[in-house]
Amino acid sequence: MFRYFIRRVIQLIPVFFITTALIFIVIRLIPGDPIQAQFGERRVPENLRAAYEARYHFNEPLWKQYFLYMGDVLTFDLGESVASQRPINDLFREALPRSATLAGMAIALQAVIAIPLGIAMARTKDRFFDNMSLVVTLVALAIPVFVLGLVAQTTIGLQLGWLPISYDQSLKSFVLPAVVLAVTSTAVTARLMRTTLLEVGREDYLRTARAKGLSESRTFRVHALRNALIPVVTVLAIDLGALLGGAIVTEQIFNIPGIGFQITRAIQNRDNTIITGISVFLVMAYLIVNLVVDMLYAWLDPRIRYD
Amino acid sequence: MTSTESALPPPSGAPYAPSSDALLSVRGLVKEFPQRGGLPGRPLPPVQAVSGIDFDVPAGKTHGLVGESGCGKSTVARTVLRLEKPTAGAAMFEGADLFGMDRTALRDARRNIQIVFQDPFASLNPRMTVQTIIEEPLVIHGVSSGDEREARVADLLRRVGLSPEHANRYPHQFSGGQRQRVGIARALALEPRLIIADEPVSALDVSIQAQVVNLLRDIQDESGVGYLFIAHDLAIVRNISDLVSVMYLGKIVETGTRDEIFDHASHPYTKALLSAVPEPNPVTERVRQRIVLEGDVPSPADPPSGCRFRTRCWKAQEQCIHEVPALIDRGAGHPVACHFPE
Amino acid sequence: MTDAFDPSSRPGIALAASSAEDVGDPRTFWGDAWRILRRKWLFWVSLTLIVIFVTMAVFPQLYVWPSPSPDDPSGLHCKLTDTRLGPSFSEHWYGTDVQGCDYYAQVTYGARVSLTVALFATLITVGLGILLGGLAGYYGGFLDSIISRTADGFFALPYLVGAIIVLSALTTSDGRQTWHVTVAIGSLGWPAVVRLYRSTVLQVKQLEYVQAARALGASDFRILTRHILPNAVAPTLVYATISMGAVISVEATLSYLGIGLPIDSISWGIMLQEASNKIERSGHLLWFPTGYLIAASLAFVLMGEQLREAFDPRFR
Amino acid sequence: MTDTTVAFEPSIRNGETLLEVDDLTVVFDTEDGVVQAVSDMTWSLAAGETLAILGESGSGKSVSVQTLMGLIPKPPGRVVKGSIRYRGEELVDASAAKLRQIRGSEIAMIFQDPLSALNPVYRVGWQIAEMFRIHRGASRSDANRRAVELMERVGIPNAAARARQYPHEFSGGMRQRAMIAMALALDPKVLIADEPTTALDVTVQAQIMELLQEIQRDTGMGLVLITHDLGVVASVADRVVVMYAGRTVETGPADPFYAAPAHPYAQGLMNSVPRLLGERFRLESIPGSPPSAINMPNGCAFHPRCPHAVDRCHQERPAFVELTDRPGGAACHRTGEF
Repeated sequence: MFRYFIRRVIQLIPVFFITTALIFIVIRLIPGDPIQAQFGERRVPENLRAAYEARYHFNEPLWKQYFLYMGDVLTFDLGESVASQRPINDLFREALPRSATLAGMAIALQAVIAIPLGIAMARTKDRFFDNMSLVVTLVALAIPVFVLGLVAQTTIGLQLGWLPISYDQSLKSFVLPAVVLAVTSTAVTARLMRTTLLEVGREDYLRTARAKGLSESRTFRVHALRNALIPVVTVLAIDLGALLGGAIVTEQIFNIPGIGFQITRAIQNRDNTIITGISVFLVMAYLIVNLVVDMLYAWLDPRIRYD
Repeated sequence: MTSTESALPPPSGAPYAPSSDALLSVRGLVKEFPQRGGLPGRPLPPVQAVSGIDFDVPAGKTHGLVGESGCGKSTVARTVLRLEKPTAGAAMFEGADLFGMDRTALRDARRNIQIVFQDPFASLNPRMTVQTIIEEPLVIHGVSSGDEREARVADLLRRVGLSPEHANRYPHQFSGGQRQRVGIARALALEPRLIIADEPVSALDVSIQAQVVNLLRDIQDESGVGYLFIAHDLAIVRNISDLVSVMYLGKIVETGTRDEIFDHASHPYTKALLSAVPEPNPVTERVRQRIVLEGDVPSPADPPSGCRFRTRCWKAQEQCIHEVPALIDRGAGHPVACHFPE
Repeated sequence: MTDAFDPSSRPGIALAASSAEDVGDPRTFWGDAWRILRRKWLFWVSLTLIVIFVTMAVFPQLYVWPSPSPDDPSGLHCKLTDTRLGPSFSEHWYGTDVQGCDYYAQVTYGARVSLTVALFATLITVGLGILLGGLAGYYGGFLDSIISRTADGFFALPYLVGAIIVLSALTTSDGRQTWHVTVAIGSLGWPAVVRLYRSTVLQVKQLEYVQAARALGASDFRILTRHILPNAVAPTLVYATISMGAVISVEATLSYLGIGLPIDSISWGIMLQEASNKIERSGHLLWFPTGYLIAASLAFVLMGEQLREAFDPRFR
Repeated sequence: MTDTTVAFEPSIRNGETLLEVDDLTVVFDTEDGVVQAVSDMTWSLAAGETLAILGESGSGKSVSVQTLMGLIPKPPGRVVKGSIRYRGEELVDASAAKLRQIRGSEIAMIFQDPLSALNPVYRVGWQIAEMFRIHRGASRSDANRRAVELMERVGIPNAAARARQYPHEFSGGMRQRAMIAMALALDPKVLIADEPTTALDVTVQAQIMELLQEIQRDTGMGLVLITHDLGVVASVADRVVVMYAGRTVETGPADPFYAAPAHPYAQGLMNSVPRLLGERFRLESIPGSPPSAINMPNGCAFHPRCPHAVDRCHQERPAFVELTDRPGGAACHRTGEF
């Protein structure tokens, strides 16, 4: 297990540098002058421009900027905003808990609905319930999140007035966005649960379990479900990781100042250091979550450990 | 250990006179596979799939290579065909060094060396018709054109006992034995001088096995093709081979003519293998003295020191732990790699 | 208790293996897939929807009369006095928008941009994916490491963030154009195809018929195109079909976020963006483009699902 | 490192009749129509007896025993006719609970591929111990202790440590031993082994056959061996049943059967086995290939491949008749003519 862990970590290092370098290059390609952006239409005073350039290394060659920045990142300093001069770490301290709350709620919903739904679909394979659920999950997959968000806002929020339609710091205001966020991934997960369960259903070891004289319910719970849950749990973990980085559309619609919200605003404001900072954070979060997922997988499926 | 230089002559006591007249002559063949999963600076030891083997396939004859799964016999086939890169050793085909060839030379050599695979379900491209499959070698080597090819394929199909009207069908429409015939037809298309048959019948039902083995023998009688016949089933090997080599854990432990191996086996492993093959005769089976080996084949990533068979051998002594037995004739009349042959 | 989750255990008997001597018609992989597909009603539903939307994109005049004319170059029959009328059977089926333009005509014309973007973005994605995935899977080694790690890198950044950044970088002083969106979506989607195609290539590469072709002396190009591609492409085609549906959604999302298509283009995303703050009083501005968007997206996703089942030997 | 002599055992013991399969017909409903997997199958098994069911792939040999274990999926599988009795008790329409009680504790089964037959995510010892915990309500530690004992008994070295490993850490032979240990857990009266050695190397094959024989000697259970390999069961079988295309074509005591099979298919099969002994180097073979279940020939299913077929064989399915010159029976119109 330890050897596996080390190998995975080593594989992640080049990914980290390739991705961050790509981000760095693309962000510098965004037209417009980040310093000018801070002054709107006004002319930037020469001395201020020089100060900005010195502070953010804008005058250095790109590769040097990258290495200077990576040096900071490795000491967990993501830099500061060009616009407000606030440390980006502070911004994370505020935004991350909001995104995390939203993500946690959405994933909990997803797991609670998708797993039983997937099981029910597999058990009624090709019968009415299964067919209907398949179509419903497909429709859920086809609806863009923003449409879902707008509809939920108008109907549940405004017309019925059950839940707040925008962020007011209360836990309740996370409910509607979490539901919206969970819909698509619940559809995906339920279908995955169904497929893996049907695949596991064909395995020889289930025949063994029946030949051992185990009851259908034990065969299902202990021998089929456990194996079928492995990929599903993995997907849940990956989704959680992805959502930690903020849900751009949902946070936008429901005005939740989480990470997705911040990066959209930074892009509008040409606040390049925030864009870079958040992107680098997202990459790190993704890589760490992937590592955790790999370990989780190896823990759940003993065959992986000795790969 | 065996020499790893690419040049002949063979190590002392090689089974039969080397080889310039042999169709295929392999000397000191080594193939190791690196193992994934090591830590930096501490890589895992490589898997020693084939650890220095010598053998010849004379023109028009069959050399049978037998051993249990994981003994490296299929790796031999793949390496000789250059589907894998050999770690060390030499393979001379009609006097030309297969391992030293560049792409063009290899392409030409491949006209004369063909392979028949084990799995009749995996060895034919499911998206191609039988016509396309069998004519592919002709197309690749630019041998014949259009109409000629069609006639040639029809001819090949007849030769392997199928009907020419099968040509426009797809592999999944055939039974296992028929597919294997298609595979043989493809191998015959370029009229090769050597066919490497890698477990060609082990995936087939008994009644079909016999058909395919007989077909291979008929083809040899007609065309004088040489076979390297790889199998785990000693009885099949006896049926088709002129020469036999027994492999265990990457090494040849005993080699000789068919009659020498089957009538005068002297390596304990060969004896155990022979003893383990059941005969469909209850009367003799019940009274037969049977050697049942204990345990499993050790991992080729970490083979035992000295004689690799010693961990399962009932004759093993101190000497077997420390000294690798050379494959030489110790009085058995044929080469055996054992310190205490019978 | 039920055995229903175990419906397709192999019955232990050769059902499909055709018998020895009967000479049947040649049965191809695609032919078999078609035989399976044509029995599924969901296949016909999705095919019908796709045909409707494709003709709508190519020949909108089949659906909207009168066609654009010198008097009415946009073909939208705009009359400023008719602003935000509700749907009616008599005049404007889907009502009118803020400018008093016929909404039915707009929604219909919207199909062209959405489908064009989806088609070309998917082509870019699949083309790049098959090329790079094939090379990575077939040659392995260092080339594989480079391609796979780069693909991993793309995965590390959320799709939308990536799209936003790329679009911001592409936008020049001339403003944003349709091809910007196409390229942005296409250039971000390929890593998924690389992963998928690479893994199928890795499986297929091991199969004996590929080894057989190598042993025959076939060139790498021949092996990749004649032996590997036909056998490995099915999952990617399924993915491409589903991805058509997804791209329709993504394009609308980008437009909604204000970083998609130019605002003067007629697309469902743009319509939704304009409608998003008028939902309460003019719901039809939201519902009609939404319905079309979902139907178009669903058609492709559904088709992909049906293809998946038809191609997957486990369902046969 | 052993030279073991397999002792000669007197053949059929007159034990209690444990299993009786009578006129069993199993079909599968498929898209191409109803497929007969097993037709009119009849055999029985006594305590202490070894019955070998011989046949090539697709002959229905596995379906018949999976039916008696209640392991074929229904649908698409269906028993349309016949009965299966275990010690007089009907199993065909038995309740799920009744079947469950018999499975594992009265009739145990091992399979061809021991890797896929073991659950990859549980430790081997746990999977064996599960038998005691579920059927006997044993405590966890007690069950584990007995699992280790069983593993020792089937010759798994270092059993206590091996019990804590996962199936993929076992070699093929060890996995099959673990399966056997699991099957033996509750001292079943009948053990059904479905191609138990097909996936194994020849030296390991010999170990497993020896183990099965030894266990049978110790416990006196009835053993059903399903195989395509005539050689593997020659020394252990008391009686044989030969199947072709879902039907029994020949049955009888092993010795006379092996000496002179009566049915042309059995003869062909016997002749196509390559042998280590004797001078005969050219193999005889059966032409053609087995028919597919959806496209069964009329009359005798074997007639297209049979060297002795006459007109009658094309039209009329031969009845199963007792042989006149020795015990046993065969389904051939020309029985005794050659």
